[in-house]
Amino acid sequence: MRYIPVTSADREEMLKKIGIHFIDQLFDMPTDMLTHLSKPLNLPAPLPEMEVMALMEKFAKEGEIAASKTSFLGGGINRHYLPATISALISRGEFLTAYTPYQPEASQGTLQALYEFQTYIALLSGMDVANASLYDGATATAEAVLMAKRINKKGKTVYVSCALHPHYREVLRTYLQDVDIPIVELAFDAKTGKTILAPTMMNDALALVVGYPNYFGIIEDLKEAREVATKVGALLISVTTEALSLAILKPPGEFGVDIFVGEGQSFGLPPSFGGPLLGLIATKDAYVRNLPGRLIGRGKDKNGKDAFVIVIATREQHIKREKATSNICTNEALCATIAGMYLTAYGKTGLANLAKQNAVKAFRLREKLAKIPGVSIPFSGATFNEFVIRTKKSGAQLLRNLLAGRQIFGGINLSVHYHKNPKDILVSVTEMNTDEDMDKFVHALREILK
Amino acid sequence: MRYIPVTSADREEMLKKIGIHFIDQLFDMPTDMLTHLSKPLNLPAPLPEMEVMALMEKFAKEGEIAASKTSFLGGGINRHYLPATISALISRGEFLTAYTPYQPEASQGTLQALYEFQTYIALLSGMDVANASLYDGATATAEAVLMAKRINKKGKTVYVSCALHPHYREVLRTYLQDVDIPIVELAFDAKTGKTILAPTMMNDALALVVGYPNYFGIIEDLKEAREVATKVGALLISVTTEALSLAILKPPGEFGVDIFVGEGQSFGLPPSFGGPLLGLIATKDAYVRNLPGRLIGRGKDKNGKDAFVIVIATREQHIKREKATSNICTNEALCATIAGMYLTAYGKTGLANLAKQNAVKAFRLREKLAKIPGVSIPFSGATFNEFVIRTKKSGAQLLRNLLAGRQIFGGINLSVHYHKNPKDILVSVTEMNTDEDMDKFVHALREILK
Amino acid sequence: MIHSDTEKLIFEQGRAGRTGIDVEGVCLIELDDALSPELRRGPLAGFPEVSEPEMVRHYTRLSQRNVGIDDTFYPLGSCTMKYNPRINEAVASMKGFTNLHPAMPQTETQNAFRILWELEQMLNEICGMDAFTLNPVAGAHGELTGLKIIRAAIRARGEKRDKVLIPTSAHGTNPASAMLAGFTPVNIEVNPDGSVNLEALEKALDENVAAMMITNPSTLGLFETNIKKIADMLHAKGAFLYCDGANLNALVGIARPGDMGFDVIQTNTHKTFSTPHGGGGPGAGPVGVKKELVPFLPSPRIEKFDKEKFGKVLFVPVYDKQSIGRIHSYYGNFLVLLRAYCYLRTMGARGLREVAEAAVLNANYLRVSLAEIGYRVPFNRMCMHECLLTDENMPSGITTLDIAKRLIGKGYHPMTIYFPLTVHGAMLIEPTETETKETLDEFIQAMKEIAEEAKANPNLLHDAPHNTPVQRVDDVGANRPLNLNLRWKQQ
Amino acid sequence: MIHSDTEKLIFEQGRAGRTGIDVEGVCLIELDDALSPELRRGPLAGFPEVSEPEMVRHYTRLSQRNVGIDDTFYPLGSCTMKYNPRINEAVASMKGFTNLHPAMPQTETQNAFRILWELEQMLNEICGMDAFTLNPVAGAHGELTGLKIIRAAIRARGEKRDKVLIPTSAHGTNPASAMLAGFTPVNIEVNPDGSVNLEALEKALDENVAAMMITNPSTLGLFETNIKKIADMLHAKGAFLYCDGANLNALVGIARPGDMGFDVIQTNTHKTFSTPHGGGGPGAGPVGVKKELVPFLPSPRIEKFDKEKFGKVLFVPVYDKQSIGRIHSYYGNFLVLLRAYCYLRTMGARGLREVAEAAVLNANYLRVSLAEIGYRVPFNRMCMHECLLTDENMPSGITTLDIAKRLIGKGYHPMTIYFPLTVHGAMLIEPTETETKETLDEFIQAMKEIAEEAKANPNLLHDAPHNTPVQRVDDVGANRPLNLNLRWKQQ
Ligand SMILES: Cc1ncc(COP(=O)(O)O)c(C=O)c1O
Ligand SMILES: Cc1ncc(COP(=O)(O)O)c(C=O)c1O
Repeated sequence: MRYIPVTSADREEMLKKIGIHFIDQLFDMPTDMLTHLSKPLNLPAPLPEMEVMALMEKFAKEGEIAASKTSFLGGGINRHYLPATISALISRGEFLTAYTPYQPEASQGTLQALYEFQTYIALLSGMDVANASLYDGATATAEAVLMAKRINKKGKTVYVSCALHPHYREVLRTYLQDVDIPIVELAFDAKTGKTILAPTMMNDALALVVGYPNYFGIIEDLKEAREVATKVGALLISVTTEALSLAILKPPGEFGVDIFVGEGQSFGLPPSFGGPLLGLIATKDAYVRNLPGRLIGRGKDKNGKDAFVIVIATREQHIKREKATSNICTNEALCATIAGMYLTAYGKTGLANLAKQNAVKAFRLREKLAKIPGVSIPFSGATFNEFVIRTKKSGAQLLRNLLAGRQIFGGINLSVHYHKNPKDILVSVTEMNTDEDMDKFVHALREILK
Repeated sequence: MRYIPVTSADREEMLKKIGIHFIDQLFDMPTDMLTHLSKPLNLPAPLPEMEVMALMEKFAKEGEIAASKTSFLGGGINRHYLPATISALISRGEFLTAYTPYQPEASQGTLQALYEFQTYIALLSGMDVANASLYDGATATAEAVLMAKRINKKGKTVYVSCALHPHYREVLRTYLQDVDIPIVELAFDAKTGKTILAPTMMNDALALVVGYPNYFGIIEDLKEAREVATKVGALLISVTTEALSLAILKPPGEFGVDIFVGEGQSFGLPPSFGGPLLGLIATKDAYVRNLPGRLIGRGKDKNGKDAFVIVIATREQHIKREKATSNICTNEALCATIAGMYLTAYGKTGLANLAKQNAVKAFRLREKLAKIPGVSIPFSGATFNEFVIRTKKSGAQLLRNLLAGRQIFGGINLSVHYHKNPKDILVSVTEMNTDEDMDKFVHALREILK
Repeated sequence: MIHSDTEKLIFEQGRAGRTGIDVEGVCLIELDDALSPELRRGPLAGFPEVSEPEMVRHYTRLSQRNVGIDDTFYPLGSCTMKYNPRINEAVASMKGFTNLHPAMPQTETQNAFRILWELEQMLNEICGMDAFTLNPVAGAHGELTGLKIIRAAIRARGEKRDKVLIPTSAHGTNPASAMLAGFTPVNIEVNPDGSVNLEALEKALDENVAAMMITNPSTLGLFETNIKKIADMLHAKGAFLYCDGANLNALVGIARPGDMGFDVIQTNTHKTFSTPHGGGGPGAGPVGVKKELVPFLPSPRIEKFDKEKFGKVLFVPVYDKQSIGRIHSYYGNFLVLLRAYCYLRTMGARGLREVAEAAVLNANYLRVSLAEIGYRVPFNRMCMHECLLTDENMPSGITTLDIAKRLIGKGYHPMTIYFPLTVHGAMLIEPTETETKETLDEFIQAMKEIAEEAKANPNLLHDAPHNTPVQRVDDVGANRPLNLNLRWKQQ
Repeated sequence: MIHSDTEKLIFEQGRAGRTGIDVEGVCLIELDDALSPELRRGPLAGFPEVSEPEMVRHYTRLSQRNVGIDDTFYPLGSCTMKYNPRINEAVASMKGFTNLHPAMPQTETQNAFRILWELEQMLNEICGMDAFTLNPVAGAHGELTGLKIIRAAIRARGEKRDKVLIPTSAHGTNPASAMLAGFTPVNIEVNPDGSVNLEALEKALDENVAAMMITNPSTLGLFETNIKKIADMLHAKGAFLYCDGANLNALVGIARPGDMGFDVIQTNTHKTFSTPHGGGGPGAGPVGVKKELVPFLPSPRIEKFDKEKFGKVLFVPVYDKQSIGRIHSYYGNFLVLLRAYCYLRTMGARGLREVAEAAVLNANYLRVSLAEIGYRVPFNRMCMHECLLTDENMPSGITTLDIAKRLIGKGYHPMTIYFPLTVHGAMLIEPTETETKETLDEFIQAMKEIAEEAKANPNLLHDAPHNTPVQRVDDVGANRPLNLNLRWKQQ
């Protein structure tokens, strides 16, 4: 086996040293458990590398075809261009094949990359401090609520915008199911697409959770949310599923958000059928000891030289066990490193320009679509690079028509999660969409709705 | 511009230091030559990375389609599987972005990799010593003849097998055109496909050049070639265009070949539309100072520790100028490094098994094709993984038929270079050809020739 | 190679006006129409402005300040730092996988579903379980998922058990996951060799116990010999037995947790199934369960609908009513699972068995050899995939930490230290099956030198490492509230 | 990071029975049928037997014993060590290019031909030439090709000139190529500043001169101010003017060799057009010519046949009767040319001009700054893309070699040393346009420290470098006939 260097000579010598004669003697367990001889595993026969490659290329064909179609899919998994530098750098074995940087002297590369990532997320979110990653935006949202509970001992119920990504709400429900934090969902305004904040109903609030932008692409009013949260004594948690929006929108920190969470996939990760992703979390200095997950600090070595090292590990499970702020151990470190690379590759003006380009492109398409007879823009709220259209057809039917004849993924059918809006489609526009793509979409929609 | 970090502030500061005011003052040349202002270059407008990527992906589509067809093309560019380890390792910047290892203390990686490559080629060819690469098999053949001339001062004419790769002969002709080494081409035996060696005609011979295997895939008789060469006082040069054959055939060194040359593309380089390739050359210890190109030696550093370093550079142009053994400077170092990786990845048994598999597969296909009415195997000589078939149709027509209806590249039409054999096709079979590929070929041929 | 000994933060590099990847600006008037200025932020203050060559050099240099399995022996116990095959990386970067969007209609992504479905079947077979969810993205995430499943099953039974028993030698994620799942973790004392103390278990076991979490092989690298008895004890009380499968590498192809009485198991692909650790992730933590628990698996699951009924095979994500619900935004870490799939297709049954055999062989070879040169091996029995040493035999003042740091100086990544917590000065050494005997012998030699240095020149150890980009890091200092520095700030 | 300080040869690693990439064995009886045993060799004696993890670790470690542009400043004069864009690497690894076989029918590979054809047009425009061949695979190969073209043209004229004039400051490949092309190279003395001595030229110029090869900017980094006069002198005698275009980076977008009177030029893609140097290759050396010489270009050339005539645009490789013939097995280094193509599509006219401007700016900044700290800059005029120093101002005993080796110890790759040969103790420093001012300033600082060390502690320089995998290498020793060791041999 090409991954296992033990030869029969090696085996003999080592068995001898150990003082036994047969490999099976190594397995110091009840023999009735050693099932390998009686019942060898029933797995597909091993394939040589060339055949694995051929098989996987065959499997990948379908996806290549799908990915070559014109796409306006978004909804939390965002299509962005990946600079060629990134894959060249991230595949370096020193990054790829290292593990948790518990030994700082042997891990300054990973540590510094993560410290830079923390800085980037803090700068983007306008918060004081960010951690070194969580699993994804959805679990980050759940972790944020649990964190809020640790901070806000008085609050009881978490109020969650119904316009928050439906999957995030589902994950939140799973996480909170057995931990005595009731969830109340807040409806959204059918005109603006923004969450309806009714402070009078929320006086047991532990935390208030809103999307920024929300699932409909609408930029929620964080100023109002802050006021309401303060009024009811709740912590304000904002959730960003399209991290690129942070490069153009007023940062959550500016509104006094207590905990910012988000999905960082936009920063250099391909859609990847939904994973790996990159959970973001950031907060105020005062709450830093309540943060879940890993934190990298800048300290000194014994000669006083700058050195990076894991800090406040006393929050983490390997030290605090059941009293830890979270159970997270393995996180998304490599994805965080990628995000750092991505943000560096774009830089100050590049990232801002990219976000602007997304906003303008989405705006253009929205304007064009709105002019098509039979299409309306149901929500008046401002958007970044995603928006909802409403047509006279069912969303499912319309998307089928767009795909079948015209090879267009027209967006996400909102009726799956919002049964009351069966004709709404969530359309995402990024720098990946050319003017021709958009014209094609407009043209197709016009035809279908004729 | 993302590759050029000079900002306008940088520029100002630097100009000031230099003591000038404008960039144009840097260009200390007659102003009438500074054409950039009057006649800016007429080039396509610059494209952002994303658009270059899209453009090149579009261009690459055609090739993907072509490459997805069943192929039996060989003829000096061989289709072999590339282990996934190689691209991961060779793309490391420390290998990729270094240059000629003139400074050994900063280049031990490149130097050791090339020293190992030299060893591999010596082991495979059975010669004493190999260099660190030449451009390709064709120019290596030309260099070998020039080298022979330096060694064999008495000889005059080079006798070249007509069954040597036609492009190699063309390159040889170009190289020798102005340097007073006449070329005489030796015919091949129409029955065996082997070169006809007639010592009586060759008494002014400087060197004898034969393929091993030759262009028809036939394994030439190097024993006889050695005897003839010795008899007429010529150096024997053998040329291998499918380097994998060295893993199964008796090595040229065993026959007493004086200079071995070859094309190393089989060792980890994709077909690449014919380049970059990897010129191999190896010889006897006695002739080492006549070798063209770079040689890496194992020496010591000042503490007596093993160290690798360029040696006998006194043959090279940068020291010996017009008296150098060749003009070569930049060579194919990265390709040689790849070849070393490839040979390491396969190793002793893997490489032998691979060669055996090629031989067996080719044999099977040859047998099957030979049974088809209307197909014959014109040459009786033994072959490795390439062989010639002769049909009742013109080669060109047959190949068109195979491609058009059946998406098969059936081989190379030999009539382009061998006008007397208009119905001959050179078929190459490697590990890349599955049993289904071969059955498809057999089936198609049977149909076309019905 | 040698570099100027610090690499500046990226925020301290670059200069105003430099640009990286080029993006055209937009027309400001149009921008104002698209997004009103009052919603927009100012410039990205603090962001670096660097050119592409600066970016490439920065990250190249950072990587050179790290070690990985690719460049050295990395026997980090409990982490299974095995070789990460490059074909898996090649496959995981195929556009036909990376560019799949999870919102594409299911008909467009059948192969992705097929791969997930087939992977599930293979994991079932390897672990002896009835079904797997692939959605958890790490071991701890799997633990949480597994415990939630148990909770749902107990709830479905109409019961209300809220205790989870956890041996004191367990990994920290176990009690933390139990808390997160809303259970009360109860520590169960272990015997000195890390095995569960049956009397302690007996005592703690009551009708309020939902489950016990056991790591098998244990975090001390030893097989839990009484596992079937423990399973029977728990099952008799209506509790579930949970397997922390982080150490599965010792068992693959040899024995199956499902056959030992485990009801739930989480596996760690980044350990057993060769997916890269990436400096701390991403991983994947598929969770397998026995039949009784299948309805509670998280949503979605991939089901295969057969030809007979649908004209063609169809893979469909399904949502079970009894499911604990969603635990990840989509299907988990697809690209990580894809690598695990390739690995299993490469290894087959026989290959996996060789994995466990070689992993255990290597660990025992180290155990015996290191004991021979004077290190204390607390348990004189065969270990599984890792062996445990302590610093007890060292001259006074020499600690496990010193040994670890000295190993760094000798070019190695150290073993896991001070874990498990139940063993004083623990050094947990997991060589994995992908290391050569030569490497093990060199490592033994290095450990021997260290033992000698510990006597002859203890300061060499206290000061270690010497030749690294930074020397012994002062983590106490870095943690002092006034020093705490978690991000760069603009001056 | 730090490793055991030697990396064994791959031949000294592994063990019998280990396998790398797996290939099934064959049936021996069938093998005997396929290829008779008497034609076959025995086992590959001496070949290593290593597993994949060993292979990956070996090459990872070797790479870590090297420096490249990616990790440090590499101001190797005459080599244009500029940043190698990663997008070009990504494109050059697209299967749609790498898997093209040159024997595929032309109709299947039109885009590959189109790329080559368009690249030719862009090179024509950049250099001011009428046609280019892309077939030469390196600068020296281009020189040979260019000289062969000249020879063919002269032959076609019915003349028989056999001298090629070459300034003594020229790169070694120039005289070597002239020899290889069957010419007699004649050395032309240069002025101290490396420019052609017009009197010497006058004297040497006769009807037997086929061509003169001039590097412009010269190998001293200075523009050949008299170039038009020289061109006129040669043309008046019926000789050709050849441009060694290795230094084209100083001119792109600013001035065109074709406009200066050059008849032939070779370019080095691995220098000017950012293709990686790969530890010494592969490169590409396209050769451009003026109209008169077009018929003699090597075969094949790619021609574009127009829509009007053929219904669609068609790119076809053609073979001219007057051509010097084939100089490479196929079309040259296609994947290298592809990278150059991407680079030019990325840069455009304005980008190229910025290249030259920044390259020359950086070089002059170094020139002035290094002169200021005491290094001798022999020519007090603006340099082009590289600046030349000598060791003349150094304390006695300190040589250019010492300075270079000390730079290695400080984390840099040194400049080119002892070239050109006409300048004693030459240090040729080419920063390229892709380096930052900060890097240049740090380099200046390092050079300043070295100048101080040279006075205070000369042994520090003689002994340098200190912190590299190997220290000062004894190349004299390695070259002694008895020591000569060009390969590993089985004991
Ligand atoms: C025994 C054990 N259990 C659980 C875990 C947690 O796994 P993960 O880090 O993937 O969350 C680990 C991780 O190191 C472990 O060693
Ligand atoms: C001035 C000059 N001419 C020619 C060459 C030869 O180019 P190549 O190495 O590509 O053959 C070089 C290479 O360094 C050079 O510097």
